Amino acid sequence: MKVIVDSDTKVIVQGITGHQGMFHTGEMLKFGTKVVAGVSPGKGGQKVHDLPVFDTVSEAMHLMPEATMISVPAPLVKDAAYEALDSGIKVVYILTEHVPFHDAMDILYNARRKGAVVLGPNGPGITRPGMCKIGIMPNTIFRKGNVAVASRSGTLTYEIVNAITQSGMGESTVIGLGGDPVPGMDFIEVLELFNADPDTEKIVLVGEIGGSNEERAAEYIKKYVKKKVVAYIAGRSAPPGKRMGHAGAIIERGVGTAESKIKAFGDAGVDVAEYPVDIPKLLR
Amino acid sequence: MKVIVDSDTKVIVQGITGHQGMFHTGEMLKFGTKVVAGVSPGKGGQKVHDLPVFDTVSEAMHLMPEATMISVPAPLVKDAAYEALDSGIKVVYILTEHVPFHDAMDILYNARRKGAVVLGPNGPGITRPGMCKIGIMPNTIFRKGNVAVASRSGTLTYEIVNAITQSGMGESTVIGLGGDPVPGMDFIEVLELFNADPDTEKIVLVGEIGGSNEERAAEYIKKYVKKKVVAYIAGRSAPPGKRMGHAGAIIERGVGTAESKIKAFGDAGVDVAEYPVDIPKLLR
Amino acid sequence: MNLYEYSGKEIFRKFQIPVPDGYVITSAAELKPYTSPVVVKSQVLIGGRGKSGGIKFAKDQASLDQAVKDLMGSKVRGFTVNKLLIEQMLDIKKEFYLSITLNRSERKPMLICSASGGVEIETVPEEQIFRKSIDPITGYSDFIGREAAKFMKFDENLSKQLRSILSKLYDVFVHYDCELVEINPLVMNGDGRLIAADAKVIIDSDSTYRHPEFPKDDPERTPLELEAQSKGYAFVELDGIIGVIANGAGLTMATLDALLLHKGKPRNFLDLGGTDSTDIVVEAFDLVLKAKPRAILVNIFGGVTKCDTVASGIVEAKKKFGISQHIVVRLSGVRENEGREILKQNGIDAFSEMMPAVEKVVSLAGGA
Amino acid sequence: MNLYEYSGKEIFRKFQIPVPDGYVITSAAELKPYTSPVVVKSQVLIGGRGKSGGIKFAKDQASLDQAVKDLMGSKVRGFTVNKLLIEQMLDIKKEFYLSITLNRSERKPMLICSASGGVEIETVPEEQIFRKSIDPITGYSDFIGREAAKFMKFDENLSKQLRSILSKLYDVFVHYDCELVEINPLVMNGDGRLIAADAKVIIDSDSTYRHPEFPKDDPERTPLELEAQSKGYAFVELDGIIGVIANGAGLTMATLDALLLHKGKPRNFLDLGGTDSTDIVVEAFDLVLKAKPRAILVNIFGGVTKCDTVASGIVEAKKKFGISQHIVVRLSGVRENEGREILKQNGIDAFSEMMPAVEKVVSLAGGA
Repeated sequence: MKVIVDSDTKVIVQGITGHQGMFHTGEMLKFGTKVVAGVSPGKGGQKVHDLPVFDTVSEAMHLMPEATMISVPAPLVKDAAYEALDSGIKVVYILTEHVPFHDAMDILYNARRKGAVVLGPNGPGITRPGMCKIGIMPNTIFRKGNVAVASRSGTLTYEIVNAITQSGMGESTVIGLGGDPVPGMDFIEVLELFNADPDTEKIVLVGEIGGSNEERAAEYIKKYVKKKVVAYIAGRSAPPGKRMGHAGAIIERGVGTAESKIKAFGDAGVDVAEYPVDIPKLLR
Repeated sequence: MKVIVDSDTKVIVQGITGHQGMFHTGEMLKFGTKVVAGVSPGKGGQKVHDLPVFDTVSEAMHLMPEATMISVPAPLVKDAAYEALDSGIKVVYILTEHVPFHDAMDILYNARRKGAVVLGPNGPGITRPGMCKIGIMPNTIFRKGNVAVASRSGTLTYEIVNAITQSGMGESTVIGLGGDPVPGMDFIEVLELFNADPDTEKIVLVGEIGGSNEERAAEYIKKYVKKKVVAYIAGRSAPPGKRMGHAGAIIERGVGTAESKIKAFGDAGVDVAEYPVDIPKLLR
Repeated sequence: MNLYEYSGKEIFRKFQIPVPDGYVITSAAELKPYTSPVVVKSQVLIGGRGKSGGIKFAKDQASLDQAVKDLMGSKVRGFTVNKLLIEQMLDIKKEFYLSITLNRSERKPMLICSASGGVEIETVPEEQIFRKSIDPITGYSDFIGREAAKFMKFDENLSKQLRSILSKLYDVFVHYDCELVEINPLVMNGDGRLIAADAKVIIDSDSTYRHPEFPKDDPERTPLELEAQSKGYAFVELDGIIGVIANGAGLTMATLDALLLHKGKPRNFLDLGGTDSTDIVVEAFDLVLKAKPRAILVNIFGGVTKCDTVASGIVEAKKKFGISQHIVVRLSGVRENEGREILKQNGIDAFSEMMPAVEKVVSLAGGA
Repeated sequence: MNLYEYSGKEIFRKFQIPVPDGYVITSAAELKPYTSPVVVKSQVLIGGRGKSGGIKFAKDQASLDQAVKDLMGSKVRGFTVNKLLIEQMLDIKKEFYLSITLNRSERKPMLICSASGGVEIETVPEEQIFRKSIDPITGYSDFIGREAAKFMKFDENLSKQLRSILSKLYDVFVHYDCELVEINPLVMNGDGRLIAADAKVIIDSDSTYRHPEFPKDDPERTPLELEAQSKGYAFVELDGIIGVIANGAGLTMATLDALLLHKGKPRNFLDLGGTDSTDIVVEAFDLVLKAKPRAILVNIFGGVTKCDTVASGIVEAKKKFGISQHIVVRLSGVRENEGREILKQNGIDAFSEMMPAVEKVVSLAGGA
């Protein structure tokens, strides 16, 4: 089943001539992703990894891309996303960090109007082993399997995916939501997809302190999800009111604490791992 | 079939305590429309035609209205429409004339986001004989039948509906699009509904000069509509560049002339009446 | 509502769209001493001022004085010149076209650009015109300007200037509720800067209450039309002989159309609108009578406007103005019988159908 | 980024939200002569100033002088007072609460109002709080204010004032990319006017580049945190003994969590981020060393940040700073073997799994 992307998904990279854009385009190509073109204003006519580079997204549309990876400086992200949406791109992955959340809100709500999905900002993207990777997850940690992972964190995702793969299991889909206050998708939206995907048998949620994404996911799981779900929550040790890198990881007003999330998951029958590496044990 | 509304559609009136709102609420009730409440800020607790009046739309939502008639001064229309949309109203009819078209654009695009339909501004509304009337069309001119009418004009609609009824035929649905530059629906959107409605056998389009609504409708009819369609175009005699009451009726740059519209309809096999009263003849 | 060039340029200046330095005068006395070459531009709300001699160039004090003398109070394509814009002369290297307007088919704003500016856009070949619909919710975004700049083959320097102008032009379009904002020509000056050499701004007439700073000055209308407008009527003078009063723009247009198809020549378009008051009817007659028609046709389909109200208004107007012309009345719809009764008591027969009334008035008015 | 009350009020004034007349001083010398009763408010970025004695009232010159003398340079809940806001005293009849903030669950702005203002909103009973999500595309619209006014049982006069303030407060929220705009209390003055007696404005720290007019002044951070911030690190000081360097906020948090569960006490949070440069690593060590930890744990899952780069950085830092503390390293992911080889050549063993590394560093650091 198609979960946001599949092996036919064609991808462009906005900001392909930048350091990050160029590197990760190469990695995606190695993974097998059908990257078809790059876009870099003023750089039209160049080639990157043998791919054509265009000045505008609309010039790339004859190659029928469905998805874009946006890797441009934060102040330019909103325009790049609007450009992709205007051209009819349906999956907008934003690699860039430090995107103002008001911009992220504008992008998200306008994407919804146009029936498009936003991944990120400030997340590692989506990986479907054997099919398609859009984003920056390391290629080597995956094995095709039946565990789906959704995560609010980047490196922690790799840690957990690696542990799953090392344990002999494998992944159907791994989605990084992004660590910002206004991510393009939340756990519930991802759970809907995983729940409907016949290739997914077990689900891992990697949450962190701040917000009530996990608490609401727990409610949803209780009602709708029959598949096995396990979780990890980062930030148990974070002192209240301190920022821990992600704007997402602020504990305020007693909401969104690790305790509240762990309790909500517990009530929904979701085992919560003490350590990231314990996830495979819980999945068995 | 439900065509925007049916006999179960519950309606509120925003601006019910105004002269127009009050009068037309009475007329709608006489027609059999299920008007369930009125909204007039600051007038909550009053009664109009025995209906409760609320200060806000949200207070009326327990009565489960699906549709609203907005009859408030032009500068307040956008807020009233946003209020209705925010509460989940799915049919927004705007009686008011002289609504700035930038406001009409905002209303239309936000209604679309929320899966709602806009009728008007500055139109007579929708009438489904025997089921429901939302708007200001005279009650007496209708007879239930199988002719659907869509019109860009108010009184001209009455003239033509009257002629149809007088001729012994009757109407399934009559929709006034409104005469403003940015109406909530165009002919194509209405044709889709009429085309799918099993109770509609014949279709009348009442157009006027300006814009290319009729030309595009003709293209659509050629491709998709098997039902008999006839038309009337007002403004054959209008001198170019002159405004004839409706902002919609400006002929500019050789587009949107009566000739262009009549020709387009002719090419699509749609008979165009010379006089409004000729419509019934063409329908036979 | 059309704004004069100088008003449009004031707006542009406020929104930081580059315009030439300049000032407006309403008499020769306000002219400042000559310092450098200037353009003297007649402020009239009509295109083609240049070709009609409404724009003059001055390279010294004498030619400036002469230009002002020639233009102030003159007529340009029928419009009297009451104001002149005195503007620094540009060193024009190239002329472009820019506008944002409502695309009524898509119900969205549309950007139109061309590298062929300085002429009427209608005369520019289609393939030289860049058109781009703008999503009204997201509005202008930089990529739109990049696409335009690419189409116009602009280098990065020009592209940057263009995008800055477009972004502000869209702000003007939204902020002032515009039907149209147009820069034609947008000039590339000798120093490489893009400058708006002209400014056309049309504000949606339904939005003028939000922009009270601009006078409602519409010289394209006749005095009678202006009078009607000030009284709230949709009224247009035509060159025929049959006065027309009807309700609803569509029905009024249909009435004119029917007259024309019967070789009748309408003198005017007058839409009574949806108000229900005899005064409105009496005032409508006053307007139509001022246009001196040979006969008058009243065509009413009663709805919000009720037939008996109109009938009373007709009777009152007839008495008040001692109307000598034939009045042919058609009444149908709400309170039709009551209306017809009122007219009958005053010796007026009313038709219930439109076509016989049209035929009657044409025969009564006679040939043009 | 938290703004001081006086900055927030400057913004309010600019957006025409009523605030009391007042001025800021940074020394007693700037004090203007007493004319009418005033409030002297310590400008510190912490709540509860009133209870902590940071706000004083003055009804004559002597008490004003005394208040300024007492407050300037004093400490309010640990924060030094360098600025005072001298403000006209209000005739408070009633206090309300207003704020707009991001509702992270709905990913929409949310309006929060209460007729019980002047206290921390967390202490107000739920049923006295009005909450309304605002559609970020349509933004604030008058009906939202009408609903709020109805909830607060405002009469038409107060409702009108409230709606005007809310509309402008939303403009502030959007224009300044706010996480929070809060007025607590919003005061009904003796003359019936609503006035913002306080102003709390927090700007999204990712948006400060759009608002360069505000100094990045964050006294809630320690000097070391400020140094780290200026260098671009996400760094938080904690009260333990184990220095931590990891990559990614989630993994860094997970590292702290794992330490804690093993009775290890982290001294800091430091996220290397996704950059791939040895300098970044060396600088990170510099920061962590300044916090004087007993041992240092480096936990890297290589992705964008490659393991060999980190390894080289560790070696360089060790040489540069002559680090005496134990360094425990965990390397996994991209270029893991290369990284481990580099460390080995320099006498450092690296773990490939996180948990053994955590256990090792806890045992090396010893009890607190």
